[in-house]
Amino acid sequence: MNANDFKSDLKPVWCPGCGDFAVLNSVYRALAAAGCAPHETVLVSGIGCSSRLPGYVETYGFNSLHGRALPIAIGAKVASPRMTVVAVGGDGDGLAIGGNHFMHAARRNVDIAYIMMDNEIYGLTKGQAGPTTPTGDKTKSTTYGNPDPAIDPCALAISLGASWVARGFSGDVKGTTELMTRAIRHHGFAFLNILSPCVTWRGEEQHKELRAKTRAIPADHDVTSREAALRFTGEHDVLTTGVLYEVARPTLLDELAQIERRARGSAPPPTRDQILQLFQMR
Amino acid sequence: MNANDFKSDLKPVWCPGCGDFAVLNSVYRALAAAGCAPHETVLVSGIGCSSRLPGYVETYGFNSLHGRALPIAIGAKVASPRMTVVAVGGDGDGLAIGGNHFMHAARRNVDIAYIMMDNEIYGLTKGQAGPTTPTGDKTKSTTYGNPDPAIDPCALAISLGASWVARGFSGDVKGTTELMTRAIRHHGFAFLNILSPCVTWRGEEQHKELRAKTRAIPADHDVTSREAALRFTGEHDVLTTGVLYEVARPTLLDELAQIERRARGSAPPPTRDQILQLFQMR
Amino acid sequence: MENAITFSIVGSGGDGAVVAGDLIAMACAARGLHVMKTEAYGPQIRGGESSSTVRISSAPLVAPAESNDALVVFRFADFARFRSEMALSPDCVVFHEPNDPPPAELAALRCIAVPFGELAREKNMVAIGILGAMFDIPGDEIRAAIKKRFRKKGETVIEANLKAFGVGQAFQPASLGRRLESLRYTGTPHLLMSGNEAAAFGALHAGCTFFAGYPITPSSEILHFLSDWLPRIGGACVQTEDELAAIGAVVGASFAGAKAMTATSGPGLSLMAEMLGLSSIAEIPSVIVDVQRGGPSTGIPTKSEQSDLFHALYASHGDTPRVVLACCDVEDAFHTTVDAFNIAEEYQLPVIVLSDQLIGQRRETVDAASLVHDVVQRRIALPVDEYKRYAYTEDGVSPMTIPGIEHGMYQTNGLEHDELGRPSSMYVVHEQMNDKRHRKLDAIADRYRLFRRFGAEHPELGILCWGSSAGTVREAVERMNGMGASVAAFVPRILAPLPASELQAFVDQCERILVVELSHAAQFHRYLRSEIDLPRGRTAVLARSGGKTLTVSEVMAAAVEKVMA
Amino acid sequence: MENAITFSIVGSGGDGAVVAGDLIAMACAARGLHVMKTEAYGPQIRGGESSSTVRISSAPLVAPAESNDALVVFRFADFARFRSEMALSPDCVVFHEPNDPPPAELAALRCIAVPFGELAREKNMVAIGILGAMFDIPGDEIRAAIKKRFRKKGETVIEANLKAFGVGQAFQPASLGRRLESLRYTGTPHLLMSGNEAAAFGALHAGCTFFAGYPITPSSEILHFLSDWLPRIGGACVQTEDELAAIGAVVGASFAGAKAMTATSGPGLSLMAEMLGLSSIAEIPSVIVDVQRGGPSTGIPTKSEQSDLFHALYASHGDTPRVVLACCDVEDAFHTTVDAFNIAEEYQLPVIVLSDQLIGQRRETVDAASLVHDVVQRRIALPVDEYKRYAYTEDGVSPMTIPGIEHGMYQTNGLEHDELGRPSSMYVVHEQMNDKRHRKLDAIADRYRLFRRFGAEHPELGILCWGSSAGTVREAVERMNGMGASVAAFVPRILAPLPASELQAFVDQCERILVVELSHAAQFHRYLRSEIDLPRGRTAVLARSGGKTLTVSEVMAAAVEKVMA
Ligand SMILES: Cc1ncc(C[n+]2csc(CCOP(=O)(O)OP(=O)(O)O)c2C)c(N)n1
Ligand SMILES: Cc1ncc(C[n+]2csc(CCOP(=O)(O)OP(=O)(O)O)c2C)c(N)n1
Ligand code: SF4
Ligand code: SF4
Ligand SMILES: [Mg+2]
Ligand SMILES: [Mg+2]
Repeated sequence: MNANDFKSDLKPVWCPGCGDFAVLNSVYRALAAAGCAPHETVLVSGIGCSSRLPGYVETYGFNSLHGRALPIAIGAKVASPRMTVVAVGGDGDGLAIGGNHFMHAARRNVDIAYIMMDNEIYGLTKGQAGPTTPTGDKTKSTTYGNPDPAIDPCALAISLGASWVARGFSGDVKGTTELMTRAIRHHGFAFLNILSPCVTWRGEEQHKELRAKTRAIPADHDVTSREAALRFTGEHDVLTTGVLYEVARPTLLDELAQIERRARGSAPPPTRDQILQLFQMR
Repeated sequence: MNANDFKSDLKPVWCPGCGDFAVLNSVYRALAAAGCAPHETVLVSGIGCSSRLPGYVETYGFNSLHGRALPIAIGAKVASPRMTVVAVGGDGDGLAIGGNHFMHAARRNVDIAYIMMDNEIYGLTKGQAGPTTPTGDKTKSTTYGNPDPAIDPCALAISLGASWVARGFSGDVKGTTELMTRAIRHHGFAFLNILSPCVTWRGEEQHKELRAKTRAIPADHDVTSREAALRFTGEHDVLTTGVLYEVARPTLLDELAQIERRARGSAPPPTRDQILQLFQMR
Repeated sequence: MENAITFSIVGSGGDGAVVAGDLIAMACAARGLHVMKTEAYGPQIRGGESSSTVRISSAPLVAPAESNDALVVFRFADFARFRSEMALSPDCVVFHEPNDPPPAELAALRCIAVPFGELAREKNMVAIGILGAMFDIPGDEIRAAIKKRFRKKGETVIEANLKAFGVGQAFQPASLGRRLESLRYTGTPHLLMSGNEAAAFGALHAGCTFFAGYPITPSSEILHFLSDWLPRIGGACVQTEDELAAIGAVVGASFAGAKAMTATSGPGLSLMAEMLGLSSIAEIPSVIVDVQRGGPSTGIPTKSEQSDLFHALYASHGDTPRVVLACCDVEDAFHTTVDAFNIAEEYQLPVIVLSDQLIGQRRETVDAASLVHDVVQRRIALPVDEYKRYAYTEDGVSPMTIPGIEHGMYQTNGLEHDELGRPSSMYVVHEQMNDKRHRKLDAIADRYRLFRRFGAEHPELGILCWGSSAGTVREAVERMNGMGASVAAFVPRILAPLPASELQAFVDQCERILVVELSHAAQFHRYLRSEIDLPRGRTAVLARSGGKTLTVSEVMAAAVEKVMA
Repeated sequence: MENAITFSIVGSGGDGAVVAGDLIAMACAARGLHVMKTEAYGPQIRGGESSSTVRISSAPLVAPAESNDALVVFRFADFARFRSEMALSPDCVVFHEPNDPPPAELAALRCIAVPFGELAREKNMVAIGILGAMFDIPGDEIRAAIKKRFRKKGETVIEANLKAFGVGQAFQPASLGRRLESLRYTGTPHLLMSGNEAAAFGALHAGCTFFAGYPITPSSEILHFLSDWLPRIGGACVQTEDELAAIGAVVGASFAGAKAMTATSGPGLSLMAEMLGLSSIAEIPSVIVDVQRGGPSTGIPTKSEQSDLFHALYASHGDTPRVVLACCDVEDAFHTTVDAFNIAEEYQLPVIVLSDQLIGQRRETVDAASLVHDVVQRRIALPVDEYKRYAYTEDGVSPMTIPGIEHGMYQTNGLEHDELGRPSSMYVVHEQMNDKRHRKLDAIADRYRLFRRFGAEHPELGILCWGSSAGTVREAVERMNGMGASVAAFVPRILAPLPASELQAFVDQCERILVVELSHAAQFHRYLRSEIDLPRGRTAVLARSGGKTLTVSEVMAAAVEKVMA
């Protein structure tokens, strides 16, 4: 399989110049690089510009409800562990309406990669503030400036217990592809925040600003150190890309497998009559 | 006003020995100590054993929906800033179904105190695992042991941006009352996690264990240090109570007031015709 | 029900009233008698007043108890709490503590003082000793039940309880009521199970391998049961952070090929409204069991009502086809759940099963042999060259693949889409897809004509009801017909799509119609009006709030007052 | 509509088709003409095809355009996208680029090649120059509109656009269609506003001081407007993390005494189902505007449909009284929103306003003088000694206090509760409280008989419809009656509680009934059946999916085919 094998023949509806095109490109390459078989790969998204992505990828795909990509992805993964399950979506989708699922998916270390295309705005609904929009920004829904502090999605993911957290910039296709490949291969919940500019509602400047601020993570960064990772997410003038955090801990599937072992041991599955015995009074 | 003035004549439905009785006691004392007027105080809760609390307090009270105490409390506070608004509820209410509101209330630094009665279980629904239930525990819904890691609510609150975070133990009425008083007086989102044992579903041991583990926070703890605070929430063998974290930053009401100033300056509110001018084509 | 007896045991937390009822029910089930057992609690989380009511018969039971033949009261202060929801027959015998005299209103009944507390610490055992002797329930079965029940508590506890039971048996107040010879019946032992257990077992029977849920009264026992059993059969049971995630995970699991279910009560069902629409438009099977309780909002979590009907039928914005089934009793909870999976899998849409607290949490004897039901498998599309996931077909059902199948890849979504699953905002596509999705309902209506009809063949009065009201209505119909009336009832077990032609035929056959339901807003009646023609001026409605069990005499009174008059 | 003209401008992103339509609409509104303007877009987020359709008349307009008198196409590839949703009159004039010849199917029309791109970079200005000249729309008004619209872009831009407009005006293709003398009408200038703006302004008018919302197409303009204006009047506008929080904050704010509202579309309304029940049982006023779009699920976000009716009427488990209103046009969106606040505040319950994309996002001329409406204030209880928040009253409305009032303290909750608000699980309390809460609906039905009736006084054919279909039906009725038929229509503006007696009287008056709605499942028809008696065998239904605007000829055809035949 190479990257091209993952291209569907549907034409993206994105605005010319949207950062999501580059992300899509990385998705093609990363799926190939990670050795995924298209028919054993499931892409799940919510609703938003970015959430249109699964439609452009030749795998099983599910463009679901605003904010609900993660529960659906988790259900799919638990039901069919053999599949590679990747959830994708926007900052609003994942951090506003979908925030609770993000929190619990990270905590449970669910075996999926979650790719957030962060444009610091609600793109599809035409430019309202989202959880990553900088404080003070004037948007359609914050006429006098955004009153809320912006979330750093990576800091949040680390705090919530994600076992792999990285930041990328869509303008850097090669770097993003590498990160995505590692995210897909990670054993557990891998969160990849990709800054992906919205040319329409944040203008050309966002792209330039981001490009100017980005720098690669120092090679000597200790990825197992939460504090070290949080130092990068706390930076203001630069934007460090790369793997910020990576630890190994049991995943949801590990735990469920253990539960199954405890429940059944090496016994065959119970028969109907064995279950009904529970209700027998004699 | 003294503590007794806050007692309503409704008899609690809690099980004999439930930790929430002591919390209720602290609520009476703290409201008095903080100088709240009953008719200018609003208690909002979700659903759960603990969420029954507002009914036993002689203030305005709202025992609302499972998980929705915070949005309702925020609406009440923004609409009527003069009121003291306190949200209360259980660990399931606030961290499972209500997790997203917790996240955003903390981020926005909403001007309310939020008291979580944490019994590490779903009490009202008769003993299922919740987000603070220790991994491995067997409960009604985790027959073979809880697969999920427990959340430390204080660590979470700090990560999410709460400006005041403390931990108490219901067995220590005096300490809890003090913390609660400070929470109510805090300018911004004050989160108080109170370990409040559930004798019915966690047994008498929980109470004893907690009592044995609790110790007061060292007097020299730097409350403005996030890292120092997170060290306490990371402890396993002891349970440090007291104010873990406290910083000053603009609250939602501060921001909204600033928006109003920007919007209006010193001008009188616009008249109907001034608004309609927007639609006039000449 | 001539050969039936009913008694209640009422006490405070610690008195063991509920355990006492359990033991007798277990003993009777073991002996092949038919039992129906309900419980009631005060508002206290634990340790408040509780009551246990057991109805026993040698013939199958269809409805919960109407009135008590015997009553054990450990404290009349507790009894007062349940008084309005508990009827006593004129020859009811009341047992009570000597120092707690019965209230004046019970003066007309035979009241017998028993020093329960003095006789043994296990006063509930004393009570069943007395009741067992009074109604001639085989002592060896009760003893076996005690041993089974306290197995985990160890020998000393068992011994103490057996002893107290013996004391009760020996305590023979003079000339105690009737002995029902028939209760000594020894047929095949029955299973004793609750409606929630029956639904959960139904899920296993249907091949469910994935359950996601969030606890809520009175449905949580389904979660508990499946948390125990699904891992043993290689399935997975996940407790999610909320109901939005639960139904989301179900849709995800089903998309990935698993038969998947969630269970909840009203508040949870309300939260699932949006995902219902996704399951419908993306045509992904899902099964949702709603064990109804008193509403609206948090309402009365521990009591039964039939008021989630509207939400089940109509919730979710847009034109959203879904199937709604309703079970009538414990055994039916099994069958209905299997039907739900069959329909969901075959027609690729959401299926809601409406149960309620009365069915979900009561215990009934069930015949193991009746717990069989054909199981339908999802039609998996063979990989074809030009695979169209949403191909227009006659019955609206398109070939479905599941992840892992080569050449079966497709994109699905909640946006309107064309036959390939690609988003489309064109009117023509929307109209055709709406049509395709709704055609499935016609096909289902055709195939699944699920209803019960009982009573006279050419009835004068026809009663329409659904769900847990069916048993009580059935008993009322039988009694009225026994008294010479000509009554029949029609009970749809599939509410959407309604078996409209059969229902209309039944209605047209009757002179008068009585609609019976536990919804203040008369949801069932209003729904019926929208789907069939009820005779104007000749239709009466018995619709009241839940929170109190529907009784046979209530139905009979309505039949007489509202209809016959 | 004799004196009406309609034209569309179609192009790609950057062509400025939508701006062109805006400018003409602005000019006409300024001159006191009546305008209705709609837009349509392709699936592209930006830069895809777009079209703008403007209908202009000297008499009030009730419905969007039926067919075009003129058409400007910058690229026929774009036009093809809208073809199926756009009708052209037989004498329609088509303007196009010389090097982009019209498709064969337009051969019969007069097609005029205009080198738009060559004439000016601002080719949309050239287009309105031509159209303005063709239909004799006053040039000075258009120039004023250009200046207003590009104010913020600076002088150079304004100059360039004015110049291009002049070029268009000067470009006079020989003998161009009719000139409508009446379009030179100079009456009082009208306001030009969208339905969403009208609803938002209605909220301000009603005294709303709190808005919480989450963006969603096609309702977001309400959020945008209130984010701008609420802070200026000392109110607050909060964008929440989701719709669960939005409606929660509204209930909290209302509890605290504010008039509070949220606005959303179908998916958001689905998420609000549970909180609807809380607002109902806790009896806390709330106003929810639902600007409907194509469903189910995410459906077709940018197009109109009338399929959220069921959800609005029935969502939320339990017996949950709520009020549902529907607006018929832009001005009506104002009135309906004020009515919603009045009812919510006076009767302490949730009120849903159903608007839709067609109303919410189209621009219409509105008379400023008509934007007045009486405003009702909440009845605040005087502090009394024994304050009962939920006292049983005749009309079900109990005295309400708000935090801050001394001696007015009370506890509220979503559990069933007694008159003091204390939780109760007793049947008698539940029944009485259900009754109290539902009595409010009777009182509202009595007071708010909101409906429109137009057409013949003694009609042969009666049409029933609601919401945005009303305008089209009205025009159809007028045309049919003009042709000698005897048709009338009844349009409830309050859908729950329905003005049933008036509706029944109307139905009984008509020989035949036609129900018209944009819902594939015929939700309105099914709802009507459940509430009133429709004549069996003499009722026809025109129910189809949304996604395409209902047209006058469609209604007329249905009247002839389905009814008259
Ligand atoms: C329940 C629900 N609420 C709101 C919406 C409207 N909506 C669609 S996308 C979106 C947010 C888009 O922002 P983001 O997730 O950041 O994605 P982006 O478009 O920026 O890629 C919203 C609010 C919806 N579809 N469903
Ligand atoms: C939407 C919804 N889902 C589920 C429930 C059932 N429910 C009531 S309380 C509760 C959890 C109780 O746990 P917690 O919040 O920790 O409070 P506690 O009883 O332990 O004090 C649940 C799941 C509900 N009322 N509403
Ligand atoms: S609106 Fe922004 S995020 Fe959406 S497609 Fe356009 S550029 Fe991309
Ligand atoms: S169940 Fe537990 S939390 Fe609930 S009242 Fe009883 S002891 Fe307290
Ligand atoms: Mg975004
Ligand atoms: Mg708890």
